[in-house]
Amino acid sequence: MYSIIILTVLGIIGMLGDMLPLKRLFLPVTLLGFALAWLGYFFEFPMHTSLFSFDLISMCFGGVMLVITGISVITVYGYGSFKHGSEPPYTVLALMIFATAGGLLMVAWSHLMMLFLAIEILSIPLYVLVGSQGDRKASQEASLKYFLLGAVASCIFLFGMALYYAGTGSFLLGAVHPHSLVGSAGVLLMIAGVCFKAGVVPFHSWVPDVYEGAPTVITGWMAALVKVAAFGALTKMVGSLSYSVWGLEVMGMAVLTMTLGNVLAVQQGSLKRLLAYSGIAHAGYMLLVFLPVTETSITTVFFYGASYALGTLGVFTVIHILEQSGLSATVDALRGLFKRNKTVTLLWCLSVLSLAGIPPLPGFFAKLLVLMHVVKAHHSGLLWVTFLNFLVGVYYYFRLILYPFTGGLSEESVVLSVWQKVGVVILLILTWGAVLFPEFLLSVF
Amino acid sequence: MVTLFLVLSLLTVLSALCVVFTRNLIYSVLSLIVCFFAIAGHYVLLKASFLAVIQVIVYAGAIMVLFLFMLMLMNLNKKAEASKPFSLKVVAVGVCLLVLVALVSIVFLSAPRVCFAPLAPVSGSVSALGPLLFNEYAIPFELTSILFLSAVAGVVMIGSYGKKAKKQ
Amino acid sequence: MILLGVILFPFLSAIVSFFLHSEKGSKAWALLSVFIEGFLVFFSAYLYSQAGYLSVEIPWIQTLGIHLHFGVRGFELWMMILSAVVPAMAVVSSSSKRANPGSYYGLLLGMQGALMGLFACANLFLFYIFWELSILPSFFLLMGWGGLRKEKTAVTYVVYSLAGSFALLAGLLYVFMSGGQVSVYGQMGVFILFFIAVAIKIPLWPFHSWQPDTYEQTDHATTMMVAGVLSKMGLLGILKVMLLFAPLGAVFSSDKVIGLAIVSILYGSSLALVQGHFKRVIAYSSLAHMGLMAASLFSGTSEGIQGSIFQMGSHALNVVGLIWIGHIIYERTGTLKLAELGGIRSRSPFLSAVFLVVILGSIGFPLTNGFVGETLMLFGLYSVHPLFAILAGLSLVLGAWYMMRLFQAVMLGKGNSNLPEFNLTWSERIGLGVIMVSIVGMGIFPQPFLDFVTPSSFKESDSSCTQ
Amino acid sequence: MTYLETIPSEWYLILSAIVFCIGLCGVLIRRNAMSVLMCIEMMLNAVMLLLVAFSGYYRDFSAQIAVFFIMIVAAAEVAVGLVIFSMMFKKTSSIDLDDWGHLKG
Repeated sequence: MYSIIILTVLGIIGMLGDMLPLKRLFLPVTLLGFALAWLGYFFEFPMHTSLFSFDLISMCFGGVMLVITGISVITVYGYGSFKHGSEPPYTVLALMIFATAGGLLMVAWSHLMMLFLAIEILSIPLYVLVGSQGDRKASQEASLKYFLLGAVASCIFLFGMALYYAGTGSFLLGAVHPHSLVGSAGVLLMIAGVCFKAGVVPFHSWVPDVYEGAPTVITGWMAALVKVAAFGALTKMVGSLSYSVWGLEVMGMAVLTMTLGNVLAVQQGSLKRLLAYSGIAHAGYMLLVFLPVTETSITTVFFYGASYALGTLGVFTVIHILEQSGLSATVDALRGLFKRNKTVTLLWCLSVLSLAGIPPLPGFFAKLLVLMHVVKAHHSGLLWVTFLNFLVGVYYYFRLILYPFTGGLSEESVVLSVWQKVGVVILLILTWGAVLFPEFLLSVF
Repeated sequence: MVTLFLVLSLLTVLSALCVVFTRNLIYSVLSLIVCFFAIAGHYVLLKASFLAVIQVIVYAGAIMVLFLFMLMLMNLNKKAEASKPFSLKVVAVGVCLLVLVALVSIVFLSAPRVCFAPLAPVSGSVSALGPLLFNEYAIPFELTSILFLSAVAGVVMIGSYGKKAKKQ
Repeated sequence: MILLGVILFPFLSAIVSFFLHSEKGSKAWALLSVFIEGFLVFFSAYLYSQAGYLSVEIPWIQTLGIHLHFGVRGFELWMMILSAVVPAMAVVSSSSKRANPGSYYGLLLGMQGALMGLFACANLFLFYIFWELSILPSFFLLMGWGGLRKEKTAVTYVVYSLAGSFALLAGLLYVFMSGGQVSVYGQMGVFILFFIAVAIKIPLWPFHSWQPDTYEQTDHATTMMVAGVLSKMGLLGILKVMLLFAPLGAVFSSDKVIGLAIVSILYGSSLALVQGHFKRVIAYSSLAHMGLMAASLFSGTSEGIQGSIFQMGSHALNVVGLIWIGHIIYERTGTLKLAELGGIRSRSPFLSAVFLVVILGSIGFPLTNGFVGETLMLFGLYSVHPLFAILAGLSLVLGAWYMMRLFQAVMLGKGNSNLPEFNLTWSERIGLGVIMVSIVGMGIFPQPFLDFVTPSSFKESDSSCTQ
Repeated sequence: MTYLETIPSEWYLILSAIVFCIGLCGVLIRRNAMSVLMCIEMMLNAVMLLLVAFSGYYRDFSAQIAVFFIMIVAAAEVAVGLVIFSMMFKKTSSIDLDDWGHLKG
């Protein structure tokens, strides 16, 4: 609970940011607050009430989310052009902090009502942030589309919750009677509602538009945070349910998701759309982990989420840097990047290779864990589908690796601002850290 | 009682259909208000008096007035909304009917497990709900403040955007 | 611990190299690095001759039970010597100016590190990681410093390589999941998966189409690495993983594999006859030679395997020599098209002498290294099936034919009248001299090298290769 | 009491399913963002009706509390949604969803 309180206070400070006297202290205070928020878990760990359970899952997923937002806050802080001013966009930062509080709650619920509230606390700032680049029409459209579809998804989730309640008379999971059809239907609808957030087919149609429309710094943060939060929530959900209720549907969704995501990603010319579809494909891989839930599932989904977040943040940071150097976010904008800035190219290559799952980057271990899970589940057909998907993924990711080394549109070198440099260096350090000490993340569960 | 239920249900469904299938937005809003009142009636029947009051105040009172206000502001009532292609409509209605059939069949298939023996009377009065809300559910109640804070911050940010852009 | 040094040192010096910018400085650093690496490898060879087996094991990811486990036996040491010598040749032979020399040499050194790790690793997990890791530097080298059609070539190369490594990963996963005890049918499947991986790497006939373009488009140092060492990764995979985990698969399908290998021998030899580009001739001749090595590995006879391992070294030496000569010619004349070359013998008798010796080595002329290897291999094949040996023996005839054609086109004839002078630098003279001497030396005194690679050194291949 | 005896719980289930599906249908066929939002509100009301009905059947107040929270969230959502609509309207003088077909899922 401490972490939520600290984040709320930080958010309020951010809302008042324009009027505060010591503006220079804002960033250090925020980052310190994030660190304290994570330490806060240790003081009340483990806490189980009828509403919350701050357990190991919420601590680990919450830690990843705090790191994601921490890095993004640094880059957003250095990016003052949201409102045509040089001031840091304090309101944007405040909304990001509030959304992170929602994310932390999404992995700390034990009462379905709390899950619903958490999803909304995460979503409402996101609807606004996606549209925060008000001078771009795409940004507004994305915001509107995300809002409407998100509201429908909330309704579906709520209807599922109501059906579950009708079938079982309880808001706590794990109570569903195996023969209660109404309860089972409710569970499926609730899973559908959470899958919407995770961008799983057939609830994926918002993903490419929102990724493309949102300001790039926000896109990277959102892609990472929402995926980790949604899969954390799913982990908590399906862990307490019987496999027969959702097994087949989730398997179908996983296969559809990764295949559709990969196939559509191949054809994209816009970087952000390509990464959006590849993000859909990653959601599909992560869903495989729940077939069925075993003791390694949590480790796998946690490690996959963390490595995906790291890769995604790196990739979108580079895209943002490219956009600031005056190029639009198309695949062609990457051309000649190697000549323009080697450090950025290094971050780009490492992140993309990690997303592609090339050893020894963290994405490889993540994919290996998923594959081991599928092998253990004895679905040989599923194994082959997954394999082919990995191959397709590697194909289009390598296209992205190719371009920085070819002749470019622009020859001038890319210059980074101080905060961007800090962000890039942190991301590089984290990536290498995950290569050398994956044990640190793998051994927590 | 059954008659009352049936009448209210009929009113709910008819006004809901009216919301979806009228072209004129004003009529649409008005029938939605009727629908909400009918649902409030259901709450009264179910002895959830507090929620019935809230439903009238918040939904029919605040939210729908906000809707009407926006409609007037945008002057949308003048031109009737263009409709989607007929084929798309048929598909949409078909999909929804399918969902409905699925839901209803689920309800009937598991009927003996859903229908419970009636228990002692319940009363959703303020005196019953209040302690629950502020004791057991105090934390989520406070958490909604985060929701509202972020909603307010967001609304202010988006709303003030046009002004700042004009200034520069 | 020396093994860890051998593997980590190239990576560390690669990182340093990335930060160097001047042409001279980065080359000097690369030279220093490959020589230190060579020293380390030869020192570990000395230690090996004392101890009989070198190994090191450090925990890495304990949750998955993955250790950094390296262990070296005779033929693996042989390959490590190879991958110390070939990059040294590659660095010594590099003289032309190029963009970003620091990154260039860094990638070469990184590739050397990956190969060292691959040859020295003692568990499947590391095998896969280094296998994949060796693809990346070659890809970047091709992408950054390749010829005109580098992009398309690089994509083809990478798609093939990754398809291979995915097949390898599938096979390894299956082996891992069945705890090293694979059922008979499972072994067939695992065998097919591994075979796809190694056949792309070697390459064998239906999987070879990435190879000629890659040879043609890459910078000469990269070609040396790809032809000299990277192609041997496939053969090593057969020895180190395939025969160990799918022995029954190898027993059942060795005939088919040998058949494929013979097809690629004949295919490569006959296509080498009609190529109009120096490097493409080398590419197709390599296809033929590698096919012969693969075939004799699957013959299962000790002579065949010994010959094949020996031939890995001598083929690497020959092919490096050929590419180096090609590079010297390209630097002086600016072309490698056979139609535009000719008459170089009159300009540089030394070069043509070296060229002749290398060609004799690669066609298996007596008293050269090729003769020892090919004789052993054909002998091994003959004891399995005479027909195989006869068909494979055709490669010698065809090889003599296309190599002589190459020699004639490049060295003889009146050629281009405005050929520049061929003044070889001292490093080129010494390097080519070393190659020439070792080709003949290995042909006359093969015994020390054959001792290195006695079949017994891997027959007893211990179970440390499993998890 | 007598009331609960006479009206079976399935009736409420079916009623709310009908209202929910009508709302879903509206979301699919309406082109005006405002009407879509109204249909979403209708779907929410269907959910709330279901919860209140079963709160009676289970004699459990927590469902009514849940309804209370849903109303709060709905109010916040409507506020944000209407601001987004007005922002769009300022830009394009239209809140017709099909007019903004530039972004295709």
